[in-house]
Amino acid sequence: MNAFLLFIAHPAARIILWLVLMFAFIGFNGLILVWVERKVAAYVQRRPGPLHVGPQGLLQPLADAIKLMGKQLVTPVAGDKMLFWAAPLLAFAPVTVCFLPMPFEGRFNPLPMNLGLVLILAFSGLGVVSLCLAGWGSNNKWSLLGAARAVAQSVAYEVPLLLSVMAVAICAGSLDLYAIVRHQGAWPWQWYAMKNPLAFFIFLVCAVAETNRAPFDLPEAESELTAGFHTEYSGMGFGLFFLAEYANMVIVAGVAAALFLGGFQGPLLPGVWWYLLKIYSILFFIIWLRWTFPRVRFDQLLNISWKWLTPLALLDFALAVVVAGFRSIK
Amino acid sequence: MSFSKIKEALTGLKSLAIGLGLTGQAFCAENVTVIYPKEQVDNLSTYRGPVELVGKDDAPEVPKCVACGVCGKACPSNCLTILSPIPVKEGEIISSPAQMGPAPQKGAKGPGQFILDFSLCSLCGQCVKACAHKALRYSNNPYLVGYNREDFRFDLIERLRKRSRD
Amino acid sequence: MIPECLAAMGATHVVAMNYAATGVVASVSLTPETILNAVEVLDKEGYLLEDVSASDLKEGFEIAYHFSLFEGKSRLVLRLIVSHDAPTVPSISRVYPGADWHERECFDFFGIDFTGHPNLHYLLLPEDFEGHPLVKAEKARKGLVDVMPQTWLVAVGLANPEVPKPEAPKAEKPEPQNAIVAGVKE
Amino acid sequence: MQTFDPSTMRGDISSIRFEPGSTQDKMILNMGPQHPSAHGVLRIMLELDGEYIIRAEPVIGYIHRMHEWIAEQKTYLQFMPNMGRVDYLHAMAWNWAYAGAVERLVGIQVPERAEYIRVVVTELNRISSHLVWWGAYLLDLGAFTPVMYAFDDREQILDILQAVTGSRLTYSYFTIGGVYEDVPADFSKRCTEFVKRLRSRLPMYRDLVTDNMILRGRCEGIGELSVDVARRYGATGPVLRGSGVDSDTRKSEPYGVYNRFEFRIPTYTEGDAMARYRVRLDELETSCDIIEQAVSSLPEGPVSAKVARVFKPPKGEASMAVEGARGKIIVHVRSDGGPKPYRVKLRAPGFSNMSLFAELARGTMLSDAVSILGSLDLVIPEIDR
Repeated sequence: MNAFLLFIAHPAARIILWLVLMFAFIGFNGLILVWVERKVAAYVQRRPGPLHVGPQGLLQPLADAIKLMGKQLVTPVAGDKMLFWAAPLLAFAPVTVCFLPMPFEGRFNPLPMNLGLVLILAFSGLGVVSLCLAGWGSNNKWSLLGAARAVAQSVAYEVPLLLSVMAVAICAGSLDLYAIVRHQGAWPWQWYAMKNPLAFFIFLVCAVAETNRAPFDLPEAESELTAGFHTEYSGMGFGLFFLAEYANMVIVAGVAAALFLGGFQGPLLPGVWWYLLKIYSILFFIIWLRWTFPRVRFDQLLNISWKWLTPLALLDFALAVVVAGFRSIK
Repeated sequence: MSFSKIKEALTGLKSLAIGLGLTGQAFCAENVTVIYPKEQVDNLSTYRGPVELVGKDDAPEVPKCVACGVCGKACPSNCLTILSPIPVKEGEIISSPAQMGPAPQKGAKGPGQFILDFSLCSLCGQCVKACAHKALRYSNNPYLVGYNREDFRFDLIERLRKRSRD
Repeated sequence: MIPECLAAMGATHVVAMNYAATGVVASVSLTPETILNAVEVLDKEGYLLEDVSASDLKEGFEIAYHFSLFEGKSRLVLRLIVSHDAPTVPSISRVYPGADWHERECFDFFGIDFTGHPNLHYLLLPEDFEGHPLVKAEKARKGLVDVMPQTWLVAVGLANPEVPKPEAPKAEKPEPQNAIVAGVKE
Repeated sequence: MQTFDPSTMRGDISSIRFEPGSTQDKMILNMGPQHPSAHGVLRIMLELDGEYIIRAEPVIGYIHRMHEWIAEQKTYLQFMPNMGRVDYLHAMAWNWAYAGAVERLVGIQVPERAEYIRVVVTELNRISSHLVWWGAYLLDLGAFTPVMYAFDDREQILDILQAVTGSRLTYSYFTIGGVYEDVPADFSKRCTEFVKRLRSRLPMYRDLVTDNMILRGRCEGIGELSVDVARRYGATGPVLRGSGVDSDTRKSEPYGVYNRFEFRIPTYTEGDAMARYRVRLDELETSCDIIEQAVSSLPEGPVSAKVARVFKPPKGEASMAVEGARGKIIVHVRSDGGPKPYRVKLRAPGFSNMSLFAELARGTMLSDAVSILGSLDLVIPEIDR
């Protein structure tokens, strides 16, 4: 037992343990989110949703996952095999790293670092490379169009996203997510969502676009591009993209909850529960968006980013700098 | 960026919020679906499924049909086959089972066999309209399942007997 | 009832039709030479192209162009006959681009060659289809006198108005109030 | 990407014909026949420059059934069930066009009650058709929920029509000289209730979808169609009315008893996808008005004229134009005096509207093409016949 504790105390072991835990969490979370997504969709559309596998259909995603795993993996003959299969792995790999600096709570911190935010932003930017490779490696015209859309969209939305994050980081004076969370309080009026609602709004819009969720799901737009970049994927190849999408959603929701909603701060309950609650509320909102709105057009999507969000984010950033500057002078 | 554009964007955002409100309301509202195996829809009585023979008032297992063959001719897709026993001429040996021929057969009073190939039927109802004796009608059973085409070749006389037994 | 513009078409016959019985106000008989001029006249008048259809008759393929105005009972039928051996007629898709598909459909079903058509190949039938399904067998073909109403036949001089043909006694429309139709009993 | 070499492509003549030669910087894209927004089995060949469409050519005929040939093989009455299968969404209008053409040919007077019932069921069917279009169009635009709300309302219509006709989609309710059967006793009541329900739902439709900023961005200014182009292509129905032409067969050549009802023909002058959208939504209200008036004055009497099962119409030809949900449906029937038609020509409004697509799509983006395709309201079985 002592040896185990000692082992745990070692930082490298802590990281490995954490990564394993995170894999489990991502997988489990993917299942839960699929169920939530389907239930929310169903209730919005006034139907019951999954109902027959397990209580309230809770085991339905598990059955789906088993089905996906059992399916044949088809590789397009004319495709680039290596890129084709590297893509889903590449989509999934950076996701786990992004969970490292997530501020669940003090004692869950596997790797204390003061640049957590930068790590997340850097690695979540990698996701688009996998979409690009998937689109190119499939040798399918729809996939290629989807990949092209994904890249343009990612480039466009990274800018306002970073600016809105920076506005908060400047106010908090740190890039460490724990520090930013501690900078806020347990109550809504102490959150950055209240202090800087514009940044929160911009971040949410960009987060939806970054995770390729409707109404910005252009890379996969099934009524236009059949399934976009993952048209040719079957079985778990598709499953990994699917899982990565949900994991990415959790990451952006986690960052949003930490930056704007006070993270693990909250009365009564232990912090980790507050954090999860906040994450899931944001996820619910993102899902709710998807089942309400039509999809925007591609040029409109870019226009929203370059003509509205980027100037607004710049403005917001400048304001934040001024406010933070005044405060430091005082 | 002019003022009108900002105003337009704000009204647009308001429209999005209204949309969210509506789906939010629906989220809280009751389901409208009928969950099939547990519940059933209540309008099956008006459904018109494959045609069936009508039994005589005094003998429900005997069809009213007189095997005139009009329904078979009225059918646009030839899905009805009506055979009636060929009456035995004097001097011929009575073979068993009786020889069947396409209706109408002179002297035959009823159908010997009444086959509906439901895989061809388009439920237009022209046979029901054509029947002068009101011997055909729509059934209202929507639950039809079969594993091959042969399952949809219905022997209507057999089905009538079965129905009158139940 | 006949619109004035029809005079400029160079039609061989213009016959007013009974709308209540046929759904058409006028029938215009043309030749392949005059059809382009005729549709240009209609285009100037603001007619809408409804369809181009054909029918296989003894005399040849009868091509019927239906046009109407936006308002009112105004359906015109332009008809011309091309021979079975050389069924060619100028395409009107230059004037009415919508005729493109209708003409391709006529090509599908009858094999009529629309000269000047930009894209004449199978539309509804598969590209490797052989033959034209609506072309009738020689025996099954009927002549104009067998398929046209008596009033039209009289007007174009194919039938004698005084002595109604004995084989076409019912060519005149029965009274509209007459609800009972003489049917054939099986 | 592999380079496109038509000489290696055997069997697909359409592709080879469409291939422009050098495809430098261009991409030939086959949209369909299996594509989520192909509404069945429509195939469109696109030449793309990036996402912009340079050329588009629809390839149709994947579910061609040769109804016109079938008509020549059957008696007049036996062809009736086929009409429910031409346009499965607005089967009643096709029923009416064919029955009406034959009635004109024979000279049958349809009883008063049957005329009223025809009006009511056709308008109900028109509403259900527009509701399906509405849902499907929004699916094309990426909104998943409205289709469920539309189907919720449509179910109510289907219940009413099931009680009348016995089926829920491919009706063959009309017969030559009237309708198949009388309506049930509570028909009028149910229709009135439905109209009330639909009217209460329309504001929700407007708030959720019509006013939505994203939807307006996808529809406004997309696929603009001028009156002259529409006329030369033979566009009819909501497509034509979206271009500002007040043309409706129900008004211009009133058939049945339509001239007894007061109703407004909605038109919009913009000519874009949004105008066509608005015309269809307004037509829901128009149809509600007509149903209310027809149901409140439903006369008593027989529902069908006495017509023999096999009859021989006099020689001649007759056309009947009916306003379907997609535009002007015309059936031309030609008789040689025998028990079977000599020639039946079906004029499908979708056929003409579809031929417009190549014109409208030129120069737009791929997403716009989907939007235009949806706004034309295509039912492929009707186009292919």
